[in-house]
Amino acid sequence: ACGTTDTGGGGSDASGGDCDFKIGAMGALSGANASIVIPSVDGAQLALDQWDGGDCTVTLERFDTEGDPAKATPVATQIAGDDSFIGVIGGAFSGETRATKSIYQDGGIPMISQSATATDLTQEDPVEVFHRLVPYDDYQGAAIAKYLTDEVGATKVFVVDNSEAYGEPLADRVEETLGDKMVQRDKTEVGQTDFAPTISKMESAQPDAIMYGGYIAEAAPLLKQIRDAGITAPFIGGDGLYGADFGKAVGDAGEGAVVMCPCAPIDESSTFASDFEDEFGGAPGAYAAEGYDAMSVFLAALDDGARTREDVLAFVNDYTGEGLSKDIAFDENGDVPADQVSYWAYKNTDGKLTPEVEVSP
Amino acid sequence: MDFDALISGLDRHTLDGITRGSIYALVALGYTMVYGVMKLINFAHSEVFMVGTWAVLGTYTVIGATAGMGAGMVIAATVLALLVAMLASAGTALAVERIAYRPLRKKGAPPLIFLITGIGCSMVLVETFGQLLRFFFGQPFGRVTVNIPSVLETKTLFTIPGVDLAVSNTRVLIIVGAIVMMLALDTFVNKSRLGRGVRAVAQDPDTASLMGVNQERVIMLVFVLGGAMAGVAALLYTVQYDITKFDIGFIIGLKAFTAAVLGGIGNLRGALVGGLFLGIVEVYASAVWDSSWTNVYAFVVLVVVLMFRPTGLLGESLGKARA
Amino acid sequence: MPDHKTEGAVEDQVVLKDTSNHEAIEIETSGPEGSVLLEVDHVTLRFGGVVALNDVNFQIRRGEILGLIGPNGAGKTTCFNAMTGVYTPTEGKIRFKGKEIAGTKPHKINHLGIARTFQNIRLFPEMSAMENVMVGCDARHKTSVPGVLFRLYRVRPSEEELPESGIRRSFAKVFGISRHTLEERAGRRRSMELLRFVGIADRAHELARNLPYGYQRRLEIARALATEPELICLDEPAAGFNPAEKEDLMGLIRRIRDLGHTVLVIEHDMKLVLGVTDRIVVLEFGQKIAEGTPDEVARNPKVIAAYLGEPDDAA
Amino acid sequence: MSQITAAYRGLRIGDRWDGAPKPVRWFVMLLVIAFAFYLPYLNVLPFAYIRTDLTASGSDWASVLFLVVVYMIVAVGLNVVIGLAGLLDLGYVGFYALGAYSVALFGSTNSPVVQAMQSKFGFSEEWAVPFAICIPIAIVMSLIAGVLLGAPTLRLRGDYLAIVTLGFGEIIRITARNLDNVTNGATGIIGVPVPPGPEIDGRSFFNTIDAERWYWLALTILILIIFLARRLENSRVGRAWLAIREDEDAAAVMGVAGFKFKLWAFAIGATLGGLAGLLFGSKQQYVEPNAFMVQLSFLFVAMVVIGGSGNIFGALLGAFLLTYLPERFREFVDWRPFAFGVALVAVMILRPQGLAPSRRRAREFEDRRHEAEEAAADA
Amino acid sequence: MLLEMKDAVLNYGKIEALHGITVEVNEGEVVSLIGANGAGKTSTMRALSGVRGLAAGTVFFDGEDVTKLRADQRLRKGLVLCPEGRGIFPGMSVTENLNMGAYTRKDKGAIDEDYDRVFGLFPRLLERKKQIAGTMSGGEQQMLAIGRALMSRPKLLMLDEPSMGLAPMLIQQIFDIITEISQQGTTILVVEQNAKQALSRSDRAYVLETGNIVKTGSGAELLDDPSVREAYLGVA
Ligand SMILES: Nc1ncnc2c1ncn2[C@@H]1O[C@H](COP(=O)(O)OP(=O)(O)OP(=O)(O)O)[C@@H](O)[C@H]1O
Ligand SMILES: Nc1ncnc2c1ncn2[C@@H]1O[C@H](COP(=O)(O)OP(=O)(O)OP(=O)(O)O)[C@@H](O)[C@H]1O
Ligand SMILES: [Mg+2]
Ligand SMILES: [Mg+2]
Repeated sequence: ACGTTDTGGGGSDASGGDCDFKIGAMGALSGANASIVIPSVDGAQLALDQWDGGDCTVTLERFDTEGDPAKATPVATQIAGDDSFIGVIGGAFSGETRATKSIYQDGGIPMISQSATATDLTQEDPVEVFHRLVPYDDYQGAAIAKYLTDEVGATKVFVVDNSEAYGEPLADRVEETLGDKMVQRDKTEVGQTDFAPTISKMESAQPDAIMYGGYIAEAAPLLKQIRDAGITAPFIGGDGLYGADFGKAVGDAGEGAVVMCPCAPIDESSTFASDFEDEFGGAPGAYAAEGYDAMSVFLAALDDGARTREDVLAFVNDYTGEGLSKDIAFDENGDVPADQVSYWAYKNTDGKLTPEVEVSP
Repeated sequence: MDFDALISGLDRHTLDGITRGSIYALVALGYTMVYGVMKLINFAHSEVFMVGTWAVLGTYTVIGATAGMGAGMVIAATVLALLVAMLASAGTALAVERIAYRPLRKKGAPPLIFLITGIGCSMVLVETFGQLLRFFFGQPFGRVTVNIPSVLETKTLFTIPGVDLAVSNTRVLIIVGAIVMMLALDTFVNKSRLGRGVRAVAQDPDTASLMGVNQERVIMLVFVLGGAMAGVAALLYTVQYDITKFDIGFIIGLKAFTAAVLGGIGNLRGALVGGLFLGIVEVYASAVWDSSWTNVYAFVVLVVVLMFRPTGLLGESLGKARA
Repeated sequence: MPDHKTEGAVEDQVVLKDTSNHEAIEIETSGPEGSVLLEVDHVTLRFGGVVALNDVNFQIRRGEILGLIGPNGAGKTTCFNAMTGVYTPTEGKIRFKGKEIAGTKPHKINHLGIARTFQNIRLFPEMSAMENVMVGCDARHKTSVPGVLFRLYRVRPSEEELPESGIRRSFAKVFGISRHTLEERAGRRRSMELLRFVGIADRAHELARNLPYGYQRRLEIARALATEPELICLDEPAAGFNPAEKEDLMGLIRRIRDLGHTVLVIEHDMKLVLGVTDRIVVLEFGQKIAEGTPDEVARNPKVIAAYLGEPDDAA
Repeated sequence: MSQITAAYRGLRIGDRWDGAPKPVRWFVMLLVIAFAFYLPYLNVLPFAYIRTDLTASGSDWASVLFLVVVYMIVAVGLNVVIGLAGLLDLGYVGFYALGAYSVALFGSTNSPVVQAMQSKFGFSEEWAVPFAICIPIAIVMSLIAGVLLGAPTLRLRGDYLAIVTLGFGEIIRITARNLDNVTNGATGIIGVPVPPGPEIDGRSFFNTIDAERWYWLALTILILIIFLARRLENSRVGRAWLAIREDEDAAAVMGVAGFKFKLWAFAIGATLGGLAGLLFGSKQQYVEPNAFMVQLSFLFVAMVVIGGSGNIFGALLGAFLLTYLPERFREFVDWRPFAFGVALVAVMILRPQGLAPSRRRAREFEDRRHEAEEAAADA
Repeated sequence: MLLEMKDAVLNYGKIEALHGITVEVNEGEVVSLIGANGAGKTSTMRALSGVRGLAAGTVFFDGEDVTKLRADQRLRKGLVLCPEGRGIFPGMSVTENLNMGAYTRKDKGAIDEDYDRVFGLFPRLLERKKQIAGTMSGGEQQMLAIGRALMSRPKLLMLDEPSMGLAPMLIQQIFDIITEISQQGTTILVVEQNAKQALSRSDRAYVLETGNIVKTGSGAELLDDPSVREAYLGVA
């Protein structure tokens, strides 16, 4: 609240003017889930590096929350209390976003999330400052269901989730959309590796497709055990499985598994991909493009002459423009407008996720 | 709630439960041995197991083992991986003993302190595989899940007549492996001279030394044996689940510890009984309901058992002491 | 061997009263001397195949010192354990002051008025001698956990309990003093007295585990006395004592009785047993084989055969 | 390191403190308390380096202080259970969660429980149980949970209790996560109420921005709790706990109602855990099950032990260091858990009695160390 | 000389329990050590057996410097202590406890002989072969502890208060056994409160007072010494 003893950061000698700002990026930069967040922050950094701000100097401050809401609140209070921050990229996860968005609201500081997809963030309890570049989970559930029925032609889907804030509502939504095309539903846990009870349920249900709402760590052993049991039904998961490590984790058993993601494929030959590679020594990972876009929106606001939080917020609210990930605009809740929502099905072939088909829910 | 599913698939669920429980049991041995002798919960034991899984991966990578090799190669690779895993785990266990426990023993610290250094060691090991090694070696280390090649491909080995239950080679390996190791260890501790030394130290270290037992050696032995069993568990685990990850030890460790207590911590056979019992309970309950409550079933069963048998199913044995 | 009345090295903040007549630690008994205090009524106790007590029958009368002797493994300690709630008899009844106590929890039995020492010393090793005795005193204290926390239960203090200084004195006069404070003070005073009584006050503030064996034995007695028992049971109090120390112990046991406690003592040292007890009960293989005055018992051929062996001047 | 400790010992702070006259002690105590209240504003340079918001990605100082104090309350509570009564409770987070969930379940308009009450009794959509009533609810809930958990399990010996309590913590978390129509499941509950207070600048007194007010509130509660908890130590209750720890059977024969006292320890610990959880949930204005993982229990235990179990000030110190240091050194993002683990091992090996042990423990420990050292003099 | 401890100082924390004592035992002797409670008898035994290290001084056994050896290493050389307070393994059966006595031995046949010898000496142990030692009566445990010590076939057997807690008849028996073992060629060092018995059966004895040796001489001499008689025999 009162960080007047300023020693670090701000750091540009050329500043002088009144255009010396910071943008915070808040998310799990360490801990088990860091690999889902770091690429997006790197993407934001890339956007900043490529920006020619003229008089303006902007720094990107990375705040680690370990994805833990309890650790995110002091961070949010800090950002909200420091006037040199004019925008926040994040929160990366829904939980920390839920915990902090009222703080940012109180501080009047605009947020653009690259990856928080929980439905309630905008649909049940919207705040003005919150925006996101990814469509919320309801769409994804519908998209997966649509893929299952239309592309796979499934009529007996077995739905499994991981009982967590991400997997469960997603599976709920899939179940809702599928209606009686779902044969059975089962719940598992994060950290589980033995799925025998679930497999035996599958064996008796004889599904013609399997949908899993959860993360890679559990999807890998689950898939292996499904295939070991001789079940060959197609396997499809949500964006929790999207990531370069999916192929490495699932191995041979994962051949042909499908991952649904709101992220449009990044052309490997695009300048973004190569720039990213040059800068960070790897292909752009999850939400790198969204991170890039989020930063670009804020930078555009500064370009537009915005110099206060209110200005930036007003600018973001009305922003429309073409982004790397999609055409960017926010509806009154801060969401991607319904007509902009689209999903891609990626198929795991030879350990790589390759785009298969675009699905609009 | 679906009791029909449980009843109709009882044979299948039992087999699943035994498979799951066998691995718990092997890991539980490490807890139970250390506890029996030193009255301390070796919190780092879960990571001893985790290191074993990486050793398996390392072995396969180095010798280039993959799925679909010839039978002879499969056996050779598996046996090699087993040995490496046992070595790696035993070495880790020993290192933990040396670094985190021995200095405390020399200072006569109370058990609670050992618990904290154990937790500390566990964190260090987890971070080593989740962070430090990635820093030096890059992939596959890091915080992501890594696939371990199915060197031993799952095949149906035979079908139990009557119930028509197909039993795969991996399951046979796991169950037989666990039970054989357990019996071997049990025989060793109960019958051999060194084993008697272990039990003597468990009950009264001072007097044991008066009988000519070298306490430090016994403690080392206990960690090595417990670690080696975790190594065996690690191999069997990778055969069944095909993955590893820096934090894979935590949940298994928790369950194994529960199993050890369930069977009567300090009692080797208790570890087997506790492990199998826990595995079966979990699978049965998950068949009737679902797996999101697994830990709740496990702990409720634990509490119920302990209420009626306060020292676990088989009671304490390595170091039972009552005036 | 320190004198029993040594005050020397002890510097305790508690003001000590003259305890030469030990009135402060005298207890109230609930019935006339000579009446039955505890009755072991046809008690049998089995451990699997081992019959540790077999239809044992005897009584302890108020104010006496009763000896319980017998060969090793005769069931003496088991008898103590049954009386103090550690074991429940398989058959038969144990009545204390006419009330059946078999199956009652050990701490409840203590509250009823039985205390004991252990054959293998069981002090609280990391507590000082004084604190060990305080734990015993606490058995008679009434302050509850909320009472300790909030100290709302106040007592009007007597003149000598009032603090010296002005403000605190008037405060105590108006609001009283919490029962907890008073009990705490009394407990400290009594503990010190008891330590002096058994003769180990010079090491009151040392950890129990660091005391020599003989001190530990006496500390156990002090701790048991602190619970103000009507019946105190001593399990081989002289084990590990040399003859001179045993002599002292005999005096101590007599003085305990003189304070109004009834004493039950297990002991293998015949000189002590014959010298200090009023009556003796003899067990062998869990059965009572004799009962009577020391003289009668010492002459009883059964006892000689089972226990004493040929008369020996070492006895 | 040893020089520092030697110098510290040379000062003999403890002895001097005890030797000081009462008014002096009172005065010093007041100064310390006053300083503690002033801490959020501490901004004079050499001292200000303890602030956590100096570095670029630092976090809000007052919020960190608040969390420190909440964990201190936890540590004081857990110290009663572990340090005084000697019961190893690895599921303390369960009570913490209960406290947080109680205020959320009854105080938030987003809670299914409140919504059910609204429709049942025809209350308006704005209605929820007032904060003032949520406090006793939280306390009673955690107290009941403490007793419910304690009653069947306190008869167990030592480490059996550890695993059962650990299980309890997990059961609470999983239940909160799975009972969607009671707790909102994994999504958690938002809109947890805050304590009432005057409105300032159009914001309620306790809001998300002015964290120092929360800190003051928690600090006041903490001071009260310390005052009460200190009373337990040197009393018949403290002695009974110690005796039980040493030899439960012998204690019983000496008239100590072991079970009763252990249950009390559990109940007191549970209450304080619940209270801390309540503060946390209310400040956070959001609770979700994943905030209450088992690892947090281990952290709590580590606080008590590192500080020096049995001593309230040790527990406070432990809570402070283990909460504050990771926040202060945020810039070492990736290495924090690693360093944390190394620190746990190193501190305990260098100073197994804890950083600030109670005198009794220190003495016990000295004794045992000599013994062990001599016994091993030859090895 | 079989055993020689010179100028031994032993500390417990800050307390010095032995102030530089010298104890010698010759091959074939029975030596006893008497003294009041807390005199340091047990401490002497601990120092000799190696359960605790010395702050100063040396221990020679069989001509070898064993000062730096651990208890288990000394045991292998034939220096065996039957500790005070019995120190049996409470969770092991009687047989297993005896087994532990023979822990370092490999001569199967001779071990079996020793079993028979111990069971011959203490028939109660044979009766209770399978009982868990922790549940035995105090005296039974004492028998077990002595029997177990014998199972090590010691060169020098040290007994710390072997008669404690035994019934009169058994005490007699224990001393007879001590004499018998000694006649079979084992050297014995015994700590006893039962000074009369101990002195009358020992070749030599030491009197220990608060950590110092205050007297030494043959058993008979000390039995006649008036100050010893007064302090330890209970005769004025
Ligand atoms: N828990 C138990 N389980 C089995 N047997 C037991 C148990 N407790 C005692 N016994 C047996 O019961 C018998 C009586 O034991 P007790 O301890 O009462 O003897 P004692 O008369 O006190 O002998 P001592 O004088 O040697 O102490 C013994 O044979 C003992 O082995
Ligand atoms: N573990 C210990 N820690 C501290 N002091 C001890 C310890 N053991 C013994 N002492 C002290 O050392 C001194 C000698 O004790 P020791 O046990 O050797 O006496 P002892 O002659 O065997 O007496 P007893 O006849 O009572 O067995 C005593 O003053 C005792 O308090
Ligand atoms: Mg007895
Ligand atoms: Mg002694």
